[in-house]
Amino acid sequence: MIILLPLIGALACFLWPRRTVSPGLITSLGIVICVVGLGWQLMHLGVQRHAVGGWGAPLGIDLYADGLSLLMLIVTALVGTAISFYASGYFDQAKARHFWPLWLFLWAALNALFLSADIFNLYVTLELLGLAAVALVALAGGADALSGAMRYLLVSLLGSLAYLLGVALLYHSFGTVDIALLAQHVESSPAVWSAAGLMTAGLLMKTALFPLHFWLPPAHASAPAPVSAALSALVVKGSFYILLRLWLEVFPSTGSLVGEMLAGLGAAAVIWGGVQALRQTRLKMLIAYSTVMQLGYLFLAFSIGSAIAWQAALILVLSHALAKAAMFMAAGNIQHFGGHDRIADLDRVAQRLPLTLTAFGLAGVSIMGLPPSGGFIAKWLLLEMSIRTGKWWWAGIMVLGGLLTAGYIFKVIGRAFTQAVVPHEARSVPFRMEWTALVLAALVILLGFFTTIPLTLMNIGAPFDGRPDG
Amino acid sequence: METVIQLSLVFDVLLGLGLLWFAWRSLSCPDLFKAIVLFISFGLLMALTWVRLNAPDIALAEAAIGAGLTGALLLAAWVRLESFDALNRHDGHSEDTETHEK
Amino acid sequence: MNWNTALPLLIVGSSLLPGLVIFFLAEKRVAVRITLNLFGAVLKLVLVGVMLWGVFHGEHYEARLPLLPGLDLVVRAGPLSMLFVTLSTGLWLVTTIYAIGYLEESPHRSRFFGFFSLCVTATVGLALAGNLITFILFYELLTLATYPLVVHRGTEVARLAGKNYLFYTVGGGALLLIGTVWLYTLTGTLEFTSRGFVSGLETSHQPALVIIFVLIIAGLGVKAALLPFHGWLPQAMVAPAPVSALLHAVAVVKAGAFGIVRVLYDVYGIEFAASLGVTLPLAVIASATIIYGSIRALYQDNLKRRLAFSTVSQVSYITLGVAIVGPIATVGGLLHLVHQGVQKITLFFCAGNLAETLGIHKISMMNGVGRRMPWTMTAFTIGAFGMIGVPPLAGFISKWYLGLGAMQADQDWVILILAGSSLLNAAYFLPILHTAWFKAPPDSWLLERDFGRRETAWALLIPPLVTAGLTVLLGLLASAPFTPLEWARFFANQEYVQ
Amino acid sequence: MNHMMLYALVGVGLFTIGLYALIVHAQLLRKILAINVMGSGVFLILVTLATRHQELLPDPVPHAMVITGIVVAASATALALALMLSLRAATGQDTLIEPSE
Amino acid sequence: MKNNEQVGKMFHMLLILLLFVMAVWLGYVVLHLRASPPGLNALVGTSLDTSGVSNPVTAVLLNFRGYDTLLEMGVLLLALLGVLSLGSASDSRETPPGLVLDFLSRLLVPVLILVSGYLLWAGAHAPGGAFQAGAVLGAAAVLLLLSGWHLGEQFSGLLLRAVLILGIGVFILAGIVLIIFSGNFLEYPQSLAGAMILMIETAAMLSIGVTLAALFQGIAPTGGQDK
Repeated sequence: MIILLPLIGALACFLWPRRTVSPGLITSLGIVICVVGLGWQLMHLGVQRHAVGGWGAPLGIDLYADGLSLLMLIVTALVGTAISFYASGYFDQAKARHFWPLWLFLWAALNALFLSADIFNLYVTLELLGLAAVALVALAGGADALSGAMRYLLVSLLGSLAYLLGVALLYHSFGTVDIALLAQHVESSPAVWSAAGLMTAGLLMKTALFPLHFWLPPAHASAPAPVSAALSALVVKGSFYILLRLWLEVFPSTGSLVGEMLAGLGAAAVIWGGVQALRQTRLKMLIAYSTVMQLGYLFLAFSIGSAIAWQAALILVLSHALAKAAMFMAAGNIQHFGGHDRIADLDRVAQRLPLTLTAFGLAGVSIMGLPPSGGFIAKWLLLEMSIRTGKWWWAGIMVLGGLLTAGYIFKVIGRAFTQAVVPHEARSVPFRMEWTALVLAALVILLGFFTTIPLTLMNIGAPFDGRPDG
Repeated sequence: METVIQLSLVFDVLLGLGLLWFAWRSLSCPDLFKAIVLFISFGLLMALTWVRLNAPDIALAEAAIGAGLTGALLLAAWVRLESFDALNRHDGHSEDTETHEK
Repeated sequence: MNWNTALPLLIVGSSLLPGLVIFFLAEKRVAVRITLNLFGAVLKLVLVGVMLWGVFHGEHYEARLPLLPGLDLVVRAGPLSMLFVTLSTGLWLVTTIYAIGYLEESPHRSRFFGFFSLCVTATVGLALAGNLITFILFYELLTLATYPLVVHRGTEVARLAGKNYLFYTVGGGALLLIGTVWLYTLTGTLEFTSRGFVSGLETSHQPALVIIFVLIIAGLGVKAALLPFHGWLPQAMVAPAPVSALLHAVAVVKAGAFGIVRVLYDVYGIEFAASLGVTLPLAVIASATIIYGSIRALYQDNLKRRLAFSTVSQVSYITLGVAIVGPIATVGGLLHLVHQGVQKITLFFCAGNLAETLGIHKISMMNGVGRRMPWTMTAFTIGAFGMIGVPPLAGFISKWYLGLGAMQADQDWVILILAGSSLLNAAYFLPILHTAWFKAPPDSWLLERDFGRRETAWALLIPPLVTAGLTVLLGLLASAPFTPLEWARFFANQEYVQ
Repeated sequence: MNHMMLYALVGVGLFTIGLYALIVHAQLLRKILAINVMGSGVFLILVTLATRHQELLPDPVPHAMVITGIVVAASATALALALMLSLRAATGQDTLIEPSE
Repeated sequence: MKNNEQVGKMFHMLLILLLFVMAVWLGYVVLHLRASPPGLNALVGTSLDTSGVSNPVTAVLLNFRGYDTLLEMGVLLLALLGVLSLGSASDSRETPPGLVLDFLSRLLVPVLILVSGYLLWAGAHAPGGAFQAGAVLGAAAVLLLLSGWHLGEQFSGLLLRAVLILGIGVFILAGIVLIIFSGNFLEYPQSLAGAMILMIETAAMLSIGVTLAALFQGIAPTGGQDK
């Protein structure tokens, strides 16, 4: 079971804090193997359902795995492993003993979340996810990080409560918390609307969709690099995944107006995030705002709403996860190397950390949506669908966003070539930290050539056909 | 029979209002310590409510964890805050450096 | 995976792999790097030769990689692509040699040559691209690969120039992209086909098609330095001389022009485009650019800037040629694609030599340089005359065809443009030659680098001489087999229904 | 629909009050209290709705959910308090601060 | 400046208004919820006798939705991890516990432990169960802490951490073993259900108690000035 493994790993790390690294890495590899196994199952046996405790919905809790969850699991496994490797070079003993259990808990929470088919169980996983993430952010210490973590915690709790209230309403109007069963029963009624509203609002908080993004940049920018990577690449995607599930399976009948609204917010996020990113003076802040922006793209799919648009969104999730993780790692290297992340005096990073800068650049290519990269494919599909469905304004937003992105990416890269006013003394960066970032970045570029693979994977069990095409 | 219903109704109304009132007070009263104490009593009222809603398990949990444990945590935290203040009053600078770099 | 599939891939890969390897080479491994570079360049040239032969004998080279359902990456060999591939491959070899000489002792050469190879990969890729999305892919790759070269010096000026370069090219890329996507939603295919694939659409789509055309051409026009998108080009000349050569002759500018040709002929189909009434405006813009560029060139004292503006004007000949609807003009335009490249690269090489050997950057400093560096200046002179269009040099041939074509398509006003621009060319090249040859040299130059009896390093001297020689040959033997002229005709015959 | 529903309304009230306090007050301890009040509100609704038909004894599933919820809330509170304290130690104030440039 | 104040006031009003609307709407929704949903009541009733316990809530917690509880204990442990990772920025100024408190704890702790034991046992058929019991146990430990007895030194101790993860550990273990036996995670064979649940609950209670105490320790000032 994919969920238990990291849990056990976490416990192990907690039990023997002296040597946390090895169990951590072993666990990561174990998870990868499990995920591959699951993938194999799905491809040969189709969708998987597992009734925990043998009771089955509605009484018990079901775990459910289809292409959608598989893809998310794969992303998590990929990025997660990378982060594990990176972290094994990043933290010193003192922090490591705290990092590993928390990180593995986080991973467990993510896997549990992607596999759960039960909205209350999802609530528990959300809490697990949130607490783990918060604790990890706080790991950095220092006023900024702590404040960021605190804000994050409050937001996350608020989100969970809103979500829980929604769950309560749903349960009491249909007597079940199993997604599939709900999907059969739900018909639109005031209760369902407000449930949808509450749950969506709560999840949007956690997904940091504009204008609920205010908490994200401080938290993501002040966390330790591997944590920032995990947060931006994976955690926000968790709540997005739930949103997707809910709107694909439970609430599709509840009108397309919401979709339009979400997409509108998404567009706003794209512009706002882009502009803010351009205005940042610190690298990690810039990357964090770029996350806000990229999340905006995802929500455009809610308006376009055809199966292809959803797939595009998922490709974007995939490539953004890889690219953004790579970016934060690169930023981490730069910070570790120069002792700061002020963009203005990056001081010839291009010469001194060629690998890191390459990683940043390649990741940037995908974030900008330039070919060849996963980001490009996703953008291409979104553009195509938005024009096909006659909603060309989204296309405009996307292109504009692309330009903004190019703006802030090259703002960084350009600086990396020139020499700073005050040259800094350089601290060497561990080999594996540079390479991990580079590998991730390379992956996202390769993704640009082999998009067909994830596309076929995510269509197992046809998760997208529940929805009427927009 | 009627009267019983009436009584219970009255009781419920009072309890409900009590809950709201305590919650409101504990969130609005200026003194933190008082706020915490109010919150704990709010928790106890909650426990009572659970019993009224014949959910004894929750009542127990609420009393033990919700009111008891959380209350203890809150108080402990409050004490620590106070002790910080005391520290600051003794030597008027806040001890850590992160604040100064801004 | 048979030979006909492998060959185009090999041609693309023959610069990609060396490039990637070079990135990870230590700075000191000069020998290895040089060998890799030359090996890649020569290998590519040979392969291209083979392919030329094959295509000429009706072989069909194509490789596909499924990108999305219904959308493939395609590299395919056709006359037009061969024309461009040959040009860029040939010039790349020369430029590589030149660059090796030019960058001796300068830092970060691994990075430089890495991106250098990527540039050529991109260029060849987009030359061989079999559909619009493949083209875009390499087009953007080209943008990304050239940026580090432009900012290579790492000075603040370089950074700003790079910023500017991106501002234009990325913007252009966006226009191109959105145009393409839109087109795709209409047609459902992006495969380049002779006489275009959009003409089939029903007339209700025509307004949309016009807008798309504008979007795409604007996107390409940026790289082709069409008015008003030419701003980046003169700025980008802060880059080292080989890079300028790359930008102006081998890769970037040419990529834009080439793209315009592609869109005009293999996407829209020239007749259809004409029927949409988009070709004439294009021709007019091109003409305007020609004149404007020449006039601006007149007032530059900085040699490379003058050359840059001259490029602005010269490249538009290509656009002009293909925008005049008529086979002969098309031939002229395509010819100029090659000829301008050869001549302009000569000029930039020479300019580089002057800067490297004598520290000369301004025309006003060139007094009598001809006596100090006779070979270089001879090459320069040939290049300049070619540009002006003096027979029997290459430039003359292409201009001749342009004029002929204009008459054939009874667009006589074009003749005026040609004549006028030729005069202007003369006006801004001849003074240079005059100062170089006939003014008395100063007693001392800014910096004297001594190369024994030679006027400068071999690696710097050979390339311009070679390209100058080419300029002459292309002029004299224009009608021999396998010359650009023949390929251009080959292409034109496909595109026009005689 | 019996007068137990009253508690559901109370729950809504608590939720609202909590939300209001959460937004208005800057003091972290206060925010934490607010969150807890909100939670209680939600739990109250969750359980009350289960007692809508008195004939059979109330539905245990929501009860279990609420117990889970209470424990989760307590854990979260603990973490929040710890955070607040160390934030206080770091910045010398018990409110949130803006990230420093 | 004054302007800002007014803007602030306006927003405040707006906020109140919005919240009010929300409250009214929610209230309306809650009252007009679809009448008499199926609920799981009947189902629970029927499967209760196979669940190994007779208290429906415990059945749901430990059996029907045991997985939730598993994760929930994860949350608890996680919170502790978080608190520990923050490290108590403690200003240890020792104060000897007041006599009363000392006496109180001597008196109460045994009682509390008994109570927790009872609650745990009762949980099977009457109100009570692991969490309540654990909480009481925790309370006992907290009392001990207040009376100056420190967990601090032992924190590095393997033993303590072992106890902390005992609950969830046993839970997971049981689950895995059960996969092997009955093919489904946490699917108890009828005959053993009661025993296993009790076992898990015991473990859970211990860890919960210690965890709560540890949480308190993490937050509380060392030495008990309060009360």
